Amino acid sequence: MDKIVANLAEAVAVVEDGATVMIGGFGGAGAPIELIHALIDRFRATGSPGRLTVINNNAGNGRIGIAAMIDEGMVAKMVCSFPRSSDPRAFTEKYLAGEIELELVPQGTLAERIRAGGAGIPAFYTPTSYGTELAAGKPVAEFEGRSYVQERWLKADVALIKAELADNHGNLTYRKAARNFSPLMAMAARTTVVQAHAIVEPGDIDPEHVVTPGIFVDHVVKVAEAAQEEALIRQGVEYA
Amino acid sequence: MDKIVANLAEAVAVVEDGATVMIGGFGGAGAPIELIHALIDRFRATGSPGRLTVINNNAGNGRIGIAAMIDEGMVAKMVCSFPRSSDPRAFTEKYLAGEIELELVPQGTLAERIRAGGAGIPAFYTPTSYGTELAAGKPVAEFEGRSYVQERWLKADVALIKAELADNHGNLTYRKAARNFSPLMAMAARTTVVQAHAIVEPGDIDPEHVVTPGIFVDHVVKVAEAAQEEALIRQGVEYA
Amino acid sequence: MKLTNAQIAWRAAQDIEDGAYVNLGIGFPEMVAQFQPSGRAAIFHTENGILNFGEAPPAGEEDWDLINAGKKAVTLKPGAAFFHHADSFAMVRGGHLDVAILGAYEVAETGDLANWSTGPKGVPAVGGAMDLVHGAKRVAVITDHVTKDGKPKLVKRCSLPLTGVGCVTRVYTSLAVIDIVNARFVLREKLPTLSLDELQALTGAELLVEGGIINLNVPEV
Amino acid sequence: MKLTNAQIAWRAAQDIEDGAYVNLGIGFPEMVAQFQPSGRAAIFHTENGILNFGEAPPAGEEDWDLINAGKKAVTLKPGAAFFHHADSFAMVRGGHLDVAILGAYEVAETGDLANWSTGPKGVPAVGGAMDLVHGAKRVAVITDHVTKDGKPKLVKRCSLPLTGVGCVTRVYTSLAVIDIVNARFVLREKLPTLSLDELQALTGAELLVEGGIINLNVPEV
Repeated sequence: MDKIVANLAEAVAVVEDGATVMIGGFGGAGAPIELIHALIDRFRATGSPGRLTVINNNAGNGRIGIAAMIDEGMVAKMVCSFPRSSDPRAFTEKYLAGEIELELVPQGTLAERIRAGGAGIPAFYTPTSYGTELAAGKPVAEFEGRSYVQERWLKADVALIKAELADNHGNLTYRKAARNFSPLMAMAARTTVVQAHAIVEPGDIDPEHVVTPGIFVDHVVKVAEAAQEEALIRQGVEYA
Repeated sequence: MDKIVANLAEAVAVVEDGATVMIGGFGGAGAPIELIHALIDRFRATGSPGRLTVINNNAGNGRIGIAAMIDEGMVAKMVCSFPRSSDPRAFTEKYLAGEIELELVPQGTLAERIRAGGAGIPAFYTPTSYGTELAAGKPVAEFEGRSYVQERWLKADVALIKAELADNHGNLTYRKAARNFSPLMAMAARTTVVQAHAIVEPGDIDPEHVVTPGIFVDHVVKVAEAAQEEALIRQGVEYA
Repeated sequence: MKLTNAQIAWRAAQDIEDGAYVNLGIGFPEMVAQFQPSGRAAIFHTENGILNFGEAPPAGEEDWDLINAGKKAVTLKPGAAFFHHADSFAMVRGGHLDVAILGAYEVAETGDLANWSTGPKGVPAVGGAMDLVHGAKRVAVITDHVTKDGKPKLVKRCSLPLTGVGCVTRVYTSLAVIDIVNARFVLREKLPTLSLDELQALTGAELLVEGGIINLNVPEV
Repeated sequence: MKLTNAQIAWRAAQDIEDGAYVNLGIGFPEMVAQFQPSGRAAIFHTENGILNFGEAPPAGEEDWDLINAGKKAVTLKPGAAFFHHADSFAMVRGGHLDVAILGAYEVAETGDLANWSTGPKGVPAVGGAMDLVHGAKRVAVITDHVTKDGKPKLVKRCSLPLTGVGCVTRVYTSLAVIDIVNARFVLREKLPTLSLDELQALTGAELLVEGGIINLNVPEV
């Protein structure tokens, strides 16, 4: 049992053309910048992976991370709740030009759809979006006198997430609100790739404190000095 | 913000006749024996609360805990996955005599229905029980070529659970596999009552290690020397 | 004469009980946290996975892994907890929040809310708005009584895309406090400097009065 | 001549890969854990909320908060994790387990399994059986080839209440190893002391043979 891989290039090798990729993070908290940039490096060197569907709460900020993927032309579709940010140019330009598709999902529904994908629940009912244009075309049903919208699970080929601690079984902890969508995405992807701040021995993470059990994790790469997206944005960094 | 109550009697005062009560634990691990026995004491003294629907993975063991509630005649219905144990007399006798109702639910469906109750999801689809007699009368639907059963949320008036640490906000941790259903039940009950091994100051539980955030908890009572159901069974203890 | 945003936030804060679990929408509603009456402490929830966060840290001391739903840096209070997004929205959708206070483009007398989209132009973004309007025991709106060009924001039926149907129960505006009862606006409080007729003229649906109107007196804040 | 339960468990254990995530049904299937080939370590899951548990502790050293689904005391291996029941069954139902190995009353050639109820008498109890048959990448059964009174347990259609439909892909019996392919039994291995005709006579549905039958040789264990 050893899920540790040697470097970022190896970690992102699993992403194929046309793949659906869940990327952890809410704004900059939890954004796996190094994994994303390794994927961009691969695309620049080989032209692959392209035509990606990316699932994230947002749609990138500035000229780094997911925004840089979009700039690079790797992303065919975004599934997100809030495609705005302090500097949303990358997505906005492509979207208004009709060069990128958008599936807009309420944030709680996005989280629950991802969890459902990981938990083997193909569909569920939620009050969220009932009677709004985001429910258009979706089945509705009444339970105990209240109306609900049927939502479907979301799964992915690959999840790219950022953790605080990892062991070689893939047990993970997160840092503060950088947790957000990552534990759910780890469940919902066929292959989950993690960049961890530190790799520790099995047993060093108290079994009571494991947030993502290793069963949901496939590959772990150590990135000790990970960048924080928000900090990069404020420094004006561009990944170009 | 202070959810700490002085004693067990006060803690269980919230349970009314005819209530639906979720009780944490899987076998003896996590069984809140002291809360249950305080409820039995109240019933013996006042004749209330009776006609209860009890939701637990099992249906009691020996002559203590839930089994003692059943013996006492407080329980009208059990919702559980496995009404057997090393000494299942209490439930078996009443069930075969037609004096207690049973809703048998597959264990994973039971867990997911309770979570759904806590998460505001009135219904969901699961492959579990499709094509079996436990799916009789339930709606079925096909998603991506596979058949699923529609299951409904489970909610309760009161949850009685056992925790390891609690603070006065109601933040909780659990001990080992005593966690099981308790974090879900805390979400799904209108009022959640906790017996905790120790009560600590707010902030003493690392925010990263909180398993049940206080928003799901209403009342906490300290039971420093809690009994372990399995240990009592092996000692032949009866609560009579 | 009308209330400032801070004064509207102050008024909304007076209705939040000690120990209440509260979600404040991003932007203007965040101000409500500043005006908790003394002796009361609400527990603030942010949908990106924190309970019991506190004020912004001093500039330069931000931890960008410790942010609220508006992506602003926050701090923790003792008794805080982190959790993932599914648990966070279980709190929202599952009815565990006592109050959600949100902004609005329009509120209809039916309780319908429009606060996420001004129409088909540009890039749509919804965030957690559609989730927050469901589940909190009380969904309140704070808003200017009229739009920047003087049109009513309290209307008979919303003209903009809906966030939720029949979800709002109280509106705190720059001029009044209005409850929504049985799909009608019921006026509870208004600025004493404004007549009922004047207020009605600025409102897009009929204001009912039941059992008297309280003067809306708010201190300078 | 037939394999003992321990030998059936041994044979099933040979098909579990290093690092596989495995759930063993309560009772007889738990024996499989004892026979992992050297150099391989599976990670065992128990539905009551533990990954990577190990053997029973010595008598007297039990911690009754550290039990498996059969309520037997277990120990932890390094790299273990605790989680609640919804997460545990997300692992099961969500397709995250590599193998589930279960007992059976009957297995049909369609892959249907009956292992939870012997009929309407007594107190019914299902536990996690109906969940476990869905989701694991491979659902295998270990069982005596026939019932105590000599009737086939491998049948055309189950007569007892079903646990799951079309879920079993391999059966390890006291006489043979049989795959279920396209709703037919395909014989892979049999005891060399038994002829195909003899095996067929003890089996309630036709045994297909595709590309040869391997001798089922199992050491004394």
